[in-house]
Amino acid sequence: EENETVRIGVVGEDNEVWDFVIEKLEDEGISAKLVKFTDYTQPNNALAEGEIELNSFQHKLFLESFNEDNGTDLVPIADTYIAPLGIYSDKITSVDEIEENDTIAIPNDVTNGGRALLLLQTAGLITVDPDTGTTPTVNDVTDNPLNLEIEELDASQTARALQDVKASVINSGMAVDYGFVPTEDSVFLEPVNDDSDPYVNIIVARAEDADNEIYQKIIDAFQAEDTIEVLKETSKGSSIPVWNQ
Amino acid sequence: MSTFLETYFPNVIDIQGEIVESIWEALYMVVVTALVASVFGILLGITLVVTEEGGILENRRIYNFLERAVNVFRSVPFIIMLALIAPLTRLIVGTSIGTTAAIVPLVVGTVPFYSRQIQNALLEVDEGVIEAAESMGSSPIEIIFRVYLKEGLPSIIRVSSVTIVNLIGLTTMAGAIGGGGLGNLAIARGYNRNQTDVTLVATGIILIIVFVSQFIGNHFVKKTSH
Amino acid sequence: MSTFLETYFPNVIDIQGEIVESIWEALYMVVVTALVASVFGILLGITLVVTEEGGILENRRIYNFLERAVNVFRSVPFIIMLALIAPLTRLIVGTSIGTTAAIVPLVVGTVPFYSRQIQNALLEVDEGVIEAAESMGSSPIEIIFRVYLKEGLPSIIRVSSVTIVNLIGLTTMAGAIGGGGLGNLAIARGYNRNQTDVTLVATGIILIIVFVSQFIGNHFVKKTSH
Amino acid sequence: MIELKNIEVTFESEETSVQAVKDVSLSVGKGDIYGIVGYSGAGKSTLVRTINLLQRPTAGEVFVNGQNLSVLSPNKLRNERKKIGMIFQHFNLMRQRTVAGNVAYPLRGTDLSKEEVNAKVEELLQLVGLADKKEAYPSQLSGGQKQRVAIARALANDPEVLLCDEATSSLDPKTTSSILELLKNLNKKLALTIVIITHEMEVVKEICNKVAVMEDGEVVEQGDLVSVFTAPKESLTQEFIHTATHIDQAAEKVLNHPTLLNLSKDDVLASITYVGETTSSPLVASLYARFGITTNILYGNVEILQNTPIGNLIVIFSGSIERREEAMAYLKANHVTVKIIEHQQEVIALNEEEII
Amino acid sequence: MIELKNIEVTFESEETSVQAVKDVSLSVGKGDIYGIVGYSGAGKSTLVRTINLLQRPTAGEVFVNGQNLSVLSPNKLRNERKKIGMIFQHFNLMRQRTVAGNVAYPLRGTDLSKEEVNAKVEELLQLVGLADKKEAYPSQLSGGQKQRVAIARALANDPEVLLCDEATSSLDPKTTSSILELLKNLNKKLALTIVIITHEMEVVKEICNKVAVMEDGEVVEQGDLVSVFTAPKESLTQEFIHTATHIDQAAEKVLNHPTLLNLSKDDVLASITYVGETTSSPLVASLYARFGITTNILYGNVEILQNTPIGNLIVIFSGSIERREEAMAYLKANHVTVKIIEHQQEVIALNEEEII
Ligand SMILES: Nc1ncnc2c1ncn2[C@@H]1O[C@H](COP(=O)(O)OP(=O)(O)OP(=O)(O)O)[C@@H](O)[C@H]1O
Ligand SMILES: Nc1ncnc2c1ncn2[C@@H]1O[C@H](COP(=O)(O)OP(=O)(O)OP(=O)(O)O)[C@@H](O)[C@H]1O
Ligand SMILES: [Mg+2]
Ligand SMILES: [Mg+2]
Repeated sequence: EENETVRIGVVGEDNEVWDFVIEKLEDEGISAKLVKFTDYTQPNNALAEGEIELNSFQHKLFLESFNEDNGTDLVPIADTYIAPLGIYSDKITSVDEIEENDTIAIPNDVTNGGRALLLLQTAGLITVDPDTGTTPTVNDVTDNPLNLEIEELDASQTARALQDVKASVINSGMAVDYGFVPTEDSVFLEPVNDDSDPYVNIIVARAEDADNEIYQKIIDAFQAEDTIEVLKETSKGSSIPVWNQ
Repeated sequence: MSTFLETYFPNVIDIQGEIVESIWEALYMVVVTALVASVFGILLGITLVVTEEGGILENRRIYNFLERAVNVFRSVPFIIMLALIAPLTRLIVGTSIGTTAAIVPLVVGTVPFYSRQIQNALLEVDEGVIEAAESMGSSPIEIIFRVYLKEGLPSIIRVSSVTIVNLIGLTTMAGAIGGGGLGNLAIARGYNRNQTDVTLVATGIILIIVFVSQFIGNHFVKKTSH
Repeated sequence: MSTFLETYFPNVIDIQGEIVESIWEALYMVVVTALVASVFGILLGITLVVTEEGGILENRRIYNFLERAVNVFRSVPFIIMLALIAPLTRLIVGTSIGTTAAIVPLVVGTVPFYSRQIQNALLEVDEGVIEAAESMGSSPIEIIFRVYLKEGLPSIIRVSSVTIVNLIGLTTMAGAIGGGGLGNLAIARGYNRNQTDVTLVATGIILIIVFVSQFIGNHFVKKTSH
Repeated sequence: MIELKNIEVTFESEETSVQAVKDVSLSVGKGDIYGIVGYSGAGKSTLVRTINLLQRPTAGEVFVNGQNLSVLSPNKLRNERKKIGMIFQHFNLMRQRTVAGNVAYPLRGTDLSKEEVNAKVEELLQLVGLADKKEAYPSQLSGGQKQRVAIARALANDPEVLLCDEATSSLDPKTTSSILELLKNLNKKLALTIVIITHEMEVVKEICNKVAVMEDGEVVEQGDLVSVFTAPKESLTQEFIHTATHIDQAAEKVLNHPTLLNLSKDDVLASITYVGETTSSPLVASLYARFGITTNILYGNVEILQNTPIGNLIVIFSGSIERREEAMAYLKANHVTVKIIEHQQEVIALNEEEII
Repeated sequence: MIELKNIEVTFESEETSVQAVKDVSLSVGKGDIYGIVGYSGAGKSTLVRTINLLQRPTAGEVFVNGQNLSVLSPNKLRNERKKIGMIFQHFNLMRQRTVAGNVAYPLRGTDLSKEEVNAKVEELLQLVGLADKKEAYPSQLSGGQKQRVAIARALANDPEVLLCDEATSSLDPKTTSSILELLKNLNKKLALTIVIITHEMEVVKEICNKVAVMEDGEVVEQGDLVSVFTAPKESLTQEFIHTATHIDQAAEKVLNHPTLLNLSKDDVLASITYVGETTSSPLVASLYARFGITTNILYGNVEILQNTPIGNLIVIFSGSIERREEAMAYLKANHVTVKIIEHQQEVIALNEEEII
């Protein structure tokens, strides 16, 4: 098993960190490769079916609900980083400027959608039903004093739709790709604190493989100082490594 | 009944309103897009047929240009098309997001496909009949309306059925820009959240729409072929 | 030259290897899917034509069943189809992810569309010729191979061109299961990460593939229509 | 060989129902060349299409070679059909095959080798005069050439029965003759049974030994050629034969012809029909020899059907009324039918009654 | 009315090039009924299709009504085409229109009101005998019915010129006659110019006043009907006319006929052709009266072309050799052409030389 390539499922193409890690692993004689998905359901399915060995695309919360819904037993084996969501706008500089009947765009995928609503709640714009926990949908908005129109778009579209809305909730990765520096350009950035724990990104394996030695080496390679540099650089300082805390 | 629903369709019950809304969104997008795209698609398809080599208005330059344009538009992935034509969308409907805004890219995505289908359908119209019309002094416009569209009608209806089903598939992707609709419901609500009952119901309703349009199509094909 | 590239295509330079790989993936998926889907699509399309009312092997039950099956498969959003047939995919290629695995859902997504196109194409074959073949004692199998497929050849090629282009569009979605390919590159790498140069190059290459297949199609249509 | 029993064909559509063939029974013997004539729309094509069940009759039974085709399994029906060649009114050639490909169609899948097929195709194309068009596609052919390809195709696998629906309607007289010659030879050599729909009475006269006349879905008259032509029972048949021999038009033309206007008191216009051996005796000369009557033939059509000569003449008899009456009696005694054509200055009527 | 000048049509395809029409010049006057005959594949359809430029000639010019059609703008060309009705060899009906819809096609878009169009359609369908098929679609029609719809359609907008490509080839003799009658009436009443391709020599004889004979893309003979028919210059034309009058076949049949086998020493077989007024003098009777020769008509075909009677007979002259020779001389003096047909026991040859 030692010689086998470890397949790591990721979503999308912003994988500079992993590319860096895999290169490092090669020097240690560990062969790993990325399997890129565009859909958020497939990487967990593939992991559960044994078609990949690890995946790294989700936060704790997403994994939790996936396990719950599908009866799978996937476990986080390492924390990676937090990539805070942010509210961005080309019209306003503070959430106070959001007015009645404005339109706010949020991502429509599960990982980011609920989180965006909670972010809007944190920003004091709406209230969501606490019973829905960490994955509310627009239907769960219980109080919307400004009567905001919440428009769910593809994660890749929220940045592009800035022109058509008052503000958008944009993933940190996307925001960087669109030339924003999240820490500077966002109207409101998700605070990183104890409440952020559910949003900590993780590396996930099947429960029975949790103690696999090779995986441990991969984790070690990821959770290294030089990785932090790459992470900081590619995320313009917005992604916060969490393993060294 | 209600307990049956509660047991097997727990999520569906929660979002009944959303389902109804999605149906309207889907129908709205499909119907409006179909209407607009059919005008442009037929126009373009006919232009391709009449300007082709040996056509009644043979014109290499126009034909080559349009043929290539159709191919270009068919080559661009829909999601990229969405972004590319966002300025156009904004110009036409004032915004690039939402159900109405989705109609513009849907039209742009449907027209090239439909025009190819129309072209293929009209190419089957008997040349002898076109000649007969020419011999009677029919103008190109008359030949188009009174021969191509009339003689090709059953084929046109058939390819229109095919196109409508394709269009319904395309609306699924309109979810990316907040278009909503049933496909989006099936994926974003049902599939991504693993709410199988929602997926099932949404897909089922799509199926019904597909069946109804196919049925109407078949009916008219039968009525118009002699 | 290299500075021109560096200036205008900065990201493309970084991922040259990936682009080449995506081209292979795209071609691999398109070619293999086309081969497999054409067999099934033609089979299904012909079955629809011959079992239809008035067909040479008229059979209401089979026709209705297949017609509905085709509609059902065309109604299910592709991304859901991917998930639905994952067990089948695993059975066939041993895994449900990756380029090879993408071929199974691509085939399943293409066959219903293609069979409808084939059906429409073959319906235009002159009934008189079918009758002539029947009068010469041709068996249904002979009529299918020696009349429908031969007489319908130009139309079959035309609808195949249309289908290939659709299939190229569909491969874009194969990215969901790690299929890769150019469409995925254009979207995931270029579009989502706002690397316009990558989008441009990837879409450009798709365009070239589309043009080449259309060109080949047109060439054969010309060669085979008399 | 072919037995049609009480065949009915009704085409039903939403609004209308057309009874194209009504209770037709026909029997064609082996080696017969059976002509079917009738007005356009009479149901000829529909009837012939029932013979190989391309058109399933609404009622009635079809026997070919003693087999009831309607009850055969599809497979057996196909085998029977292979023995029945058919030439379609609209040719039904395959557009995507060359002339040679079309003719070879029924030959492929038989025991013949590729070379044998080619040789056979070559021979057939030679027979119909299209050897030089072997590689042409139907769209590059003239109407008559298409028809000849259809003929060659129908003959390709040596059928026992040949159904021809207007098989020579697009051909010039010379080509028609050569095709008919071909069919006659096949009929003689191989006892090929032929059913031929045609509107060209020349064709019927030339090759048929039996003929059926259809009107409005029904066969109103049938029998062997000579008896139908010489003693047509139905008015339709008469009309048809007259139109075919152009006797009516001829009479009309003759009446309009200026030379007629100065008929003397002793001249009388008549049409004469005689059948069989009569023709051998020099009628006209005898009339002069015996009665001093001169006979001026204005229009004549003498033809030989199945070796029986049949004459139709329009003549002017000149002579005194008494001699003329003697002459008529003489003609009658010799089985010649004479009709006097009445005509006035301008108003002209063709007296249909037989005045001896 | 129609002037074709040095028309050439060449069909080019990858491998072959077919010269369908070669340097043809023709001139059709107003009110002419111009027949074009020739073998299948001679180029007739192609030639006629150049008249309304459906087929653009590879070289040459087309004048209709003094207009050079080749140089007209598309719009003007369309206006000219509206004055030229055309009946296609393959009908080219619109499948998705009813019979009435097909006939109404050229009328829509004219000044006529809907009622007028309907009335006109009704009238035309009445004329071609299809009033009861008004609502039928082409697929529900017989071959001849389709052809009649095509005729009605071509006549719908009162053309000045009518191009007919085998317009009666699928019609029975009776229907053909009535259609020809219709065309003749239109020709007389409205000076309709008609160009008619046909392989039915009957049709040519019946209505044409001029005729052109095509062979292999060329017009080998043209002129007015009577002169072409009575004095054909080209062997093709002769052959054609003979085949049409069935004189060759008749001779052959006659020779095979048993009654011939006992010709006496004093009998001789001959074919006689006479033109014009000759017919009025009672030839046969005179031969008996003057020379004691009895004449037995074995086959006869006397017809009237454009008011000129033309006779073709196959006869047996009986009488002593001297009297026969006198008789021949007498016939020759009366402008009657006589050919003696030589025949031996079994081996039979038709002597083509004119013996007096
Ligand atoms: N599109 C074409 N391509 C090549 N050859 C052609 C084409 N159309 C006609 N021909 C050839 O040109 C010649 C003349 O054809 P045309 O149809 O004019 O003959 P036609 O005299 O009308 O014969 P028919 O009496 O059989 O209708 C034929 O040899 C035919 O094969
Ligand atoms: N599919 C059909 N549906 C309805 N009526 C039809 C159909 N086919 C034929 N008919 C009608 O049946 C009658 C007989 O047609 P058929 O083709 O047998 O005539 P036909 O004797 O062959 O005439 P023609 O000499 O003109 O070819 C016609 O009146 C025709 O209109
Ligand atoms: Mg018929
Ligand atoms: Mg022709």
